[in-house]
Amino acid sequence: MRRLLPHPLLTLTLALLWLLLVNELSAGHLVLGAVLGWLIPFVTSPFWPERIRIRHLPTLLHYLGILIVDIVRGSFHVARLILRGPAHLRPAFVEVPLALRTDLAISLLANTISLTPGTVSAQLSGDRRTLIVHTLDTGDTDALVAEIKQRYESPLRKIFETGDESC
Amino acid sequence: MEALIALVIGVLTAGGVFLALRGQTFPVVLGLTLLSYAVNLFLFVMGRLAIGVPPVISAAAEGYTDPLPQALVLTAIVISFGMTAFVIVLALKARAELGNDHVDGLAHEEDR
Amino acid sequence: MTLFFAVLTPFVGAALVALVSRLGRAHSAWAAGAVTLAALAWLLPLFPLPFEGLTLVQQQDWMPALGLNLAFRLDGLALLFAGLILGIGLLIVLYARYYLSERDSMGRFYAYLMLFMGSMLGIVLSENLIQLLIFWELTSLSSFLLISYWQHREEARQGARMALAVTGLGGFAMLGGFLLLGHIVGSYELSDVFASADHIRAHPLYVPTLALILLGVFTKSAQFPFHFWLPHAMAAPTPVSAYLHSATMVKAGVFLLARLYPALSGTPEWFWLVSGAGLATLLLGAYTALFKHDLKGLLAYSTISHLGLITLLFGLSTPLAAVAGVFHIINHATFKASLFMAAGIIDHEAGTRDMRRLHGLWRFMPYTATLAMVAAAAMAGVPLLNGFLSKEMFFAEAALISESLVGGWLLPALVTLAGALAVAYSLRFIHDVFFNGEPVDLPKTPHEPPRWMKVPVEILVVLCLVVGVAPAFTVAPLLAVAAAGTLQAPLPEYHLALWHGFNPALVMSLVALAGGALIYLARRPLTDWHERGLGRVDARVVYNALLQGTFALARGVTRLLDNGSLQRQVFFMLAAALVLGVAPWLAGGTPLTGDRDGLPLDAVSLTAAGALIAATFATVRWHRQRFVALVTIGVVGLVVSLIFVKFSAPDLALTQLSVEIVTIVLLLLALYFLPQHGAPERKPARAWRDGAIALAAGGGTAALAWAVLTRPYDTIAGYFLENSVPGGGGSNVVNVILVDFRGYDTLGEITVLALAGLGILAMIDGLRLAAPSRDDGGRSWDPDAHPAIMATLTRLLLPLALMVAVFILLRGHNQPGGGFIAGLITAVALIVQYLANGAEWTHQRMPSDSHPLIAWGLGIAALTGAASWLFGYPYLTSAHGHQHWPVVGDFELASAMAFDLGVFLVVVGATLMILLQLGGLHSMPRIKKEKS
Amino acid sequence: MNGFAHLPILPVVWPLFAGVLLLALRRAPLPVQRGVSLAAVLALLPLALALIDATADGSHLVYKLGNWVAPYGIVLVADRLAAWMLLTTALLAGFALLYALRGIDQEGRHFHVLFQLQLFGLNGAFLTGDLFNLFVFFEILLLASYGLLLHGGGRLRVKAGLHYVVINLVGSTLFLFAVGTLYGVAGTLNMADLAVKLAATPAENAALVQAAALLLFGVFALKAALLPLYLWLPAAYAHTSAPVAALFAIMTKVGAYSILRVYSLIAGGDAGPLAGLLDAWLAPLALATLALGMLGAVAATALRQQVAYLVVASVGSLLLAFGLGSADAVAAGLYYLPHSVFATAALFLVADSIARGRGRLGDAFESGPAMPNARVLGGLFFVAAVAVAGLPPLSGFLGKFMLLQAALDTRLTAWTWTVVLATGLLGVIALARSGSLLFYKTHGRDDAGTQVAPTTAALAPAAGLLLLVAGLTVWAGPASDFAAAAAAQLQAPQHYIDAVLGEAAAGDAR
Amino acid sequence: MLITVIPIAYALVTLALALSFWRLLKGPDAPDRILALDTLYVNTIALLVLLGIHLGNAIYFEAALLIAMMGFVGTVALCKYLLRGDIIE
Amino acid sequence: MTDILLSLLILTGAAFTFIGSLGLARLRDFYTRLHGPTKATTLGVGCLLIASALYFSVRDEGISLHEVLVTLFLFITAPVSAHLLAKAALHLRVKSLAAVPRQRGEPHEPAE
Ligand code: NA
Ligand code: NA
Repeated sequence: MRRLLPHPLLTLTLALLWLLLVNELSAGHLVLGAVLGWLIPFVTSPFWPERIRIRHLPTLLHYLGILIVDIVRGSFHVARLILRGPAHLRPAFVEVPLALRTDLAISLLANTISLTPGTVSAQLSGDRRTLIVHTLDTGDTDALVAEIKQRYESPLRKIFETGDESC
Repeated sequence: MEALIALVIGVLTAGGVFLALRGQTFPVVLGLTLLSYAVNLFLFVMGRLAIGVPPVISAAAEGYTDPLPQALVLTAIVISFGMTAFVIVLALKARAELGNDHVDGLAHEEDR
Repeated sequence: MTLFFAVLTPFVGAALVALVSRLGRAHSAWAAGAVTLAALAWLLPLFPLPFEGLTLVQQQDWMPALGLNLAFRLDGLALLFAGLILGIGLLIVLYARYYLSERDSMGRFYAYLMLFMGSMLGIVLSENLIQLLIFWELTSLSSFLLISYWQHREEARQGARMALAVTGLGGFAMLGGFLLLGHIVGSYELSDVFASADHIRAHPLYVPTLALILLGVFTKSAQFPFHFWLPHAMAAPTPVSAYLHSATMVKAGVFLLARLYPALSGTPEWFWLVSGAGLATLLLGAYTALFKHDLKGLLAYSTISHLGLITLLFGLSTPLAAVAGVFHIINHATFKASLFMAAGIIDHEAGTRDMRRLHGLWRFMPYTATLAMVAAAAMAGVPLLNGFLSKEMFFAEAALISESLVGGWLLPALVTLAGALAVAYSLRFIHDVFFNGEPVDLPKTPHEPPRWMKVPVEILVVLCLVVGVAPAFTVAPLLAVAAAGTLQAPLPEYHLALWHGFNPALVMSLVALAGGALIYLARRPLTDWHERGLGRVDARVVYNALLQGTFALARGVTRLLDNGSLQRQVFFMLAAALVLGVAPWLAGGTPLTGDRDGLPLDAVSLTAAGALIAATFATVRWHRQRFVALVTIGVVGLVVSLIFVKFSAPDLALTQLSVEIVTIVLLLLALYFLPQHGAPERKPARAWRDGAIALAAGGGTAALAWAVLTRPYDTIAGYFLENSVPGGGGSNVVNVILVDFRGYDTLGEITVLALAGLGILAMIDGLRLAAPSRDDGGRSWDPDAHPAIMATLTRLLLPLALMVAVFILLRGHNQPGGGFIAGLITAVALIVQYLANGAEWTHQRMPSDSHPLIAWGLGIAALTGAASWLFGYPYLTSAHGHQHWPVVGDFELASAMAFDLGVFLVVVGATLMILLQLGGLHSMPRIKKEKS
Repeated sequence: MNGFAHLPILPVVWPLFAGVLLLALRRAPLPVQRGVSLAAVLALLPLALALIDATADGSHLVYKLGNWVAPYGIVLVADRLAAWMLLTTALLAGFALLYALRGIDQEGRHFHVLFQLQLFGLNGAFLTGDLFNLFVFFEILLLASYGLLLHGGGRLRVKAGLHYVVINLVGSTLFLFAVGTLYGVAGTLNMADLAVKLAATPAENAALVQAAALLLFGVFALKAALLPLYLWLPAAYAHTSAPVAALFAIMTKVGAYSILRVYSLIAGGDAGPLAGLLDAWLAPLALATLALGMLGAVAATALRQQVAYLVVASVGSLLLAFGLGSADAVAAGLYYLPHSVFATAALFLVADSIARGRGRLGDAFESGPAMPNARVLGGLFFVAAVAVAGLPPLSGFLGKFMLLQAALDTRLTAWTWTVVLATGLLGVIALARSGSLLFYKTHGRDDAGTQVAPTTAALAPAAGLLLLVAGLTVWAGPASDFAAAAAAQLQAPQHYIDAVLGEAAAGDAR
Repeated sequence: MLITVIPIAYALVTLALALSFWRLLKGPDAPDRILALDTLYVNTIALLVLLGIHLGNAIYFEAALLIAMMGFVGTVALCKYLLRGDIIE
Repeated sequence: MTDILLSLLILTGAAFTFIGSLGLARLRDFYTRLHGPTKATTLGVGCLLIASALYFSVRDEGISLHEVLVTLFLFITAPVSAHLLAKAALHLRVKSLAAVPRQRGEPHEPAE
């Protein structure tokens, strides 16, 4: 089963995306989407060394909700900062110590940071324990670090690394 | 609009020509790339300019632009891509064989 | 075709002779003799014909439409020359057998000799003038081989090249002359030419025709001022000299004078040109011969002089003079051949030809000396020998002509002077060599030559004597038939005898004999005077100057144009394009702007175009900051795709976008190994010039685009729009054109791509490039080769990108997309994996060899096209139709889709091959090293 | 459609199939690859002969690719001229490949694939009846030629290759500008249709189409190596490997062919702004090319460079014949074309053997060691030199004779004669000097270890090419008759146009 | 309403294009230029989407999709070059 | 109603697109400039894409959701690009208004 259907979640996602792509819901495209959804992961499975396991789906959905809200919020925040002008900015680099261990989770955290209010993840340390983040305007760097860890890192940890056990 | 497109083609050609006449391989490659943009645009607009009428047959279409130059340009783009790739690698090969990146393999002060 | 076979025999024989030389030295001599006899055997049965007053013409079609046929002619003149060529040829074969040394290759010598003999035979037996010219040039070529036979000697090589150059010049001129003659007559056949003699002489092209032909004649027969090559040709082995300069090569010129005499002679132009050159040559040759210290040099100039004499005779344009000319051809051949052979014997036995060292040889070789003295006497025109007879006829003609000329006394005086000079140099030949004291340190002690070496000389000397004593019983019939063949008319009244009574000719002969003796006696002061003055003048200097001038000119012009600079080539190309593109407009009459209405401008377009123009300028301005130039050219590509989008070409936009990125990746890959900053311009003026060219080119294309865009046009586009769905089974007309209407173009296009991949692979194979360990700013590279965040997320993107590729591929026939774009998307998606995760990581996960992709792709595309053969349709005929599958439903299936799949595979394969080869340039050698 | 109906496409796709097969066989044993390659090339000969036979009666074989009717689809048109070019190519390719098989094919990768695809490009260019398709096949043959040119690598080869590639890229750009303009005015790409449409061009578009047609001429002139666009040739031909240089003997002829083909159609009639378009350009430039090419041959410092310049000179002669324009002159050119291809190719092969025979010195014009097997090599050189110099009795002379004769009725008689005859002499002088230097002026020391004696396998292809020259000489009658017939066919373009477009008129769409 | 909104949107996006391009020319550092190019790509997507709505033709969607993909690849490659020189190693 | 929503989305999208680029043009160091395009522009395009989806769904009376794909793509890639750009800028020591942390973040050894 594992060999024949290496990534069932991906298969589902791809089939769905196929329907989005063709913009059409028909029997033919359902079949085609299913076939592609199976075939592409099958062909590309060597590129996916570790199986992505969602350990806690509700957290994921909650996380996505937060993300969307934060993106919108962040964008308005940045827009305001830009319109106010460069003179009022207090940019800073902050170091976020990481509790996450898997590359996927770290990468998703980095992406989340970059998409949300005024922060861009700039550098991951070689030991993958620290993420350097650039922030556009901040007064309190420690508070920022704490917010990142609480708001994004711990749900990600729950979704991809620990699941229910540690939470 | 036609004048603007003609101007664009002219500028691309001029830039391409100027760079193609340089003495080192890299700008020559850039020049050839610009020239291929220029000629692809030129070939394309030989079907005249038309907005919002892509040559895809549909009931809703208000008309179609001339599809043939588009097909020709597609072929031309692919061919010039192959050619550009070849000349880029050849530039490297020449760099390895001639010892520098001058098109004639000359040291800088010997530039002809 | 007997005559043809006779001519062919020596050519075939040449190969035979070369082959048998492997069996032994003498074999090739025997074979050469046999070949000569065989050629003679073809001709002998035909020899009676001219004596019966018949002319034999044999013809075989070759290029009949052009008037060039294999046509041979045997008349009196041809008979005489064929006899001389083969007869003397036979004697030369015999003589050379003993002359050549152990070191000389017999096979090569005789093979060349046979080639030459065949060529000569071809000249004299030709009926067709162009064919004659072919053989004429063959004599030049084969004589080149003969003269340069002793190839290790500088003078042999130079002499051969000089002979070839000078006679080659004449040959090319003569080709022109013959073409004109053929143009005038309407045929190249001699019979037709003779029949049109009056027409020729009256034709406006007569003078150029004559001049061109005479140039050929004069160069070949070493007439002044083209005489200088002949002495240098003496670097050849003496048998060659004996053959070439007595009976054959140089006689080809006078043969041609005789041959064309009926058609061209009798005009003032002929008279002045021919006899003028002849007289000058006669005098110059005789004068120079007197002062030559080299035995062969003396004979060479004597030959020049006698050729002048014969030319002068033909120039006089009277039938009798022509007869005398023919007679002297015979006589000169016999005595000159024997003299050369004698000189060869002396050289062979004494080891030198220098007359300042050769004295008193009478004591060592009395028999040879006797033969040489007789022959030399014939050359001097001493009575009882053949030379006397023809020379007396010559004097008589000169005297006769002088009566009808203004200042006519000059001609007899000059020819008598020439006669005296001939006597003087003949005397010198005899007296200096055989008497005149003791030899001066000769390399060898001379003695008589081997028996068979003397036989040819004996035969020739006996001929001189017999003809001289009893011409009427010996040479008369031959002369008559040859003269008749020359004149192509009834013979004039003449009488061959020793004694014609006391007449001006006899007086001239006697004056010449006496004067010659006097000149010889005064030779020392004369020699001093000569060597201070005229002796320093050498026509060869002019020749060499001309030759060097030609070489210098050639080098100069070539270097001026071709300096090995690519920039110049591109400049020429662009300049040519400008000239060609602008020229038609100069005539006026065509307005630049047509009367088609244009589209209105809008702000977005203006901004985008502004960005494109600015980015182009930036690329040009910053082309030395190469990375920046890459970014700016990226903008150009982006705006170009926007233009495609704007003007209803979504397929183009997609293609342009994908190609753009792959190109940038390629350029980045290359930039790693190139300097990241270009060197500054060294010649500012060059930039201005190029700027001007660039502006002109830009203006030109803009004007061209404007001119077309403002004009209406009719196009075949309607057909594609109408037939795309019903005929091609697709609603994306551009795609249907690509895979169906013009699928053949696409087949070619993917072949180009495959070729690019394969060519690049072949080019990179074994290439080693040093990878810079620091960037241009001196910073070492970031140690993190594959940033984790990039690596993880690009892996996530791969399935997504592949699905997009499939989507684009499948819908291409009906909506924007298709195999090409899908292929590029796939390739890019895979390349990103290399970018993000590294080559090693990626190679472990997918096959790295793209060959199968290209082979399958090309194969599928090509075979899809061929499938239509099975149904009797032309290549690439498509089929399409509706399919209905359960659950899936209705869908359209077209063979063009298979073709597009082929396109897809080739694009993926070739793009990957190109990028990975380039990407592996640095790491490849490392991996190889680890393996070994 | 009977079996022969597919004849025109076969010489094109055959090498393509062979190329793909060879690509698939890239790991197969060498003899297998070579065998397939050679067999594929040899098979082109009967195809070409069949085309000669099929077109001999003056018919145009029109092949509708994809069964789309002209001018909408692409058509192949086989006439005498196309068949003539195909035959020349097939013969040349066989001998060039044979020479490569002595090991040169292993000096780099994919030689045989590139070789086959080169033939694909060449044959496609000779047969197409569509102007844009001509561009596509130009690109195929160019890219294949880039690969072949660089095959084996080396400093001078790479430099020459870079120049060749860049200048041709500029040329390709120009091609597209020209084709684009023609399409923008006439709205079609089929050459026959273009001929019809352009002849009817109104006066207000005259200069526009003339400019486009002249730009196109510039492109062809570059490929053909016409002054001043020949500078790429000497280095490229002199520095590539011998079999490639030999094969390239046909490359310049593609340009010459295109000039003949395209302008006999679009400028061949009496009407329209293009009538007689090239009269003012082609012949004078060809004369200058001939002169400068021959001067280059005189100035050359190495044999292969000299031969390359002789190729330039031969281009001059050829285009002169085409430029004079009369049926006789074109016939002379067409007769001369295969001759010059075979002769220069043979000389390139001989030059390679000479260079190998002289060791380190190569083919430089300097006194060197005596060559092993110099007698045979010298003989071949002599014959090849006679052929290339256009000396009697070989076909080069006959071609020159035809040309001079044809020039009699033109306005350039004096110029043609002077230049042709004078350059003939220069050629003789130059080649006599080379031969004398290479074969005669030897010094005793030999360069043992670096000198390679020519084997029979090395000499046979050159000898074979020279036999072709001899064949052209012996059968000059039939050959020149065919050339004259081909020229006559070109002089009457209406037949071509009718053959291509006639079926459109008949309404046989699909 | 769309009729008034779309020109305004065009104007804003066009201005965005111009500003991004200005940054691309201005630099001063290579990352600035790459960022500007990347932004130009995204601006272009916006422009295409607008064009699609304006002309009522969904045919420009693929171009937008492709720009999204290709723009990313370009940016990654350019950054990788700055970081490592060798982009495929 | 749809029209108003559509107009709002379009205007918001265009405005964010503009503001993102404005930030790019206006801010004073690379790191601050990076924020504009990364967020504002992404959201801007997102709004426009949603507008497009809405527009075509309403017009063609069927759902048009393929725009979601572009949005998804952008939201995955834009942060990666931003991260790489920041990384490159740090590597090149591009001038920064904020104090650049001691390069502890740099790995000690190559990843492979
Ligand atoms: Na953020
Ligand atoms: Na690499």
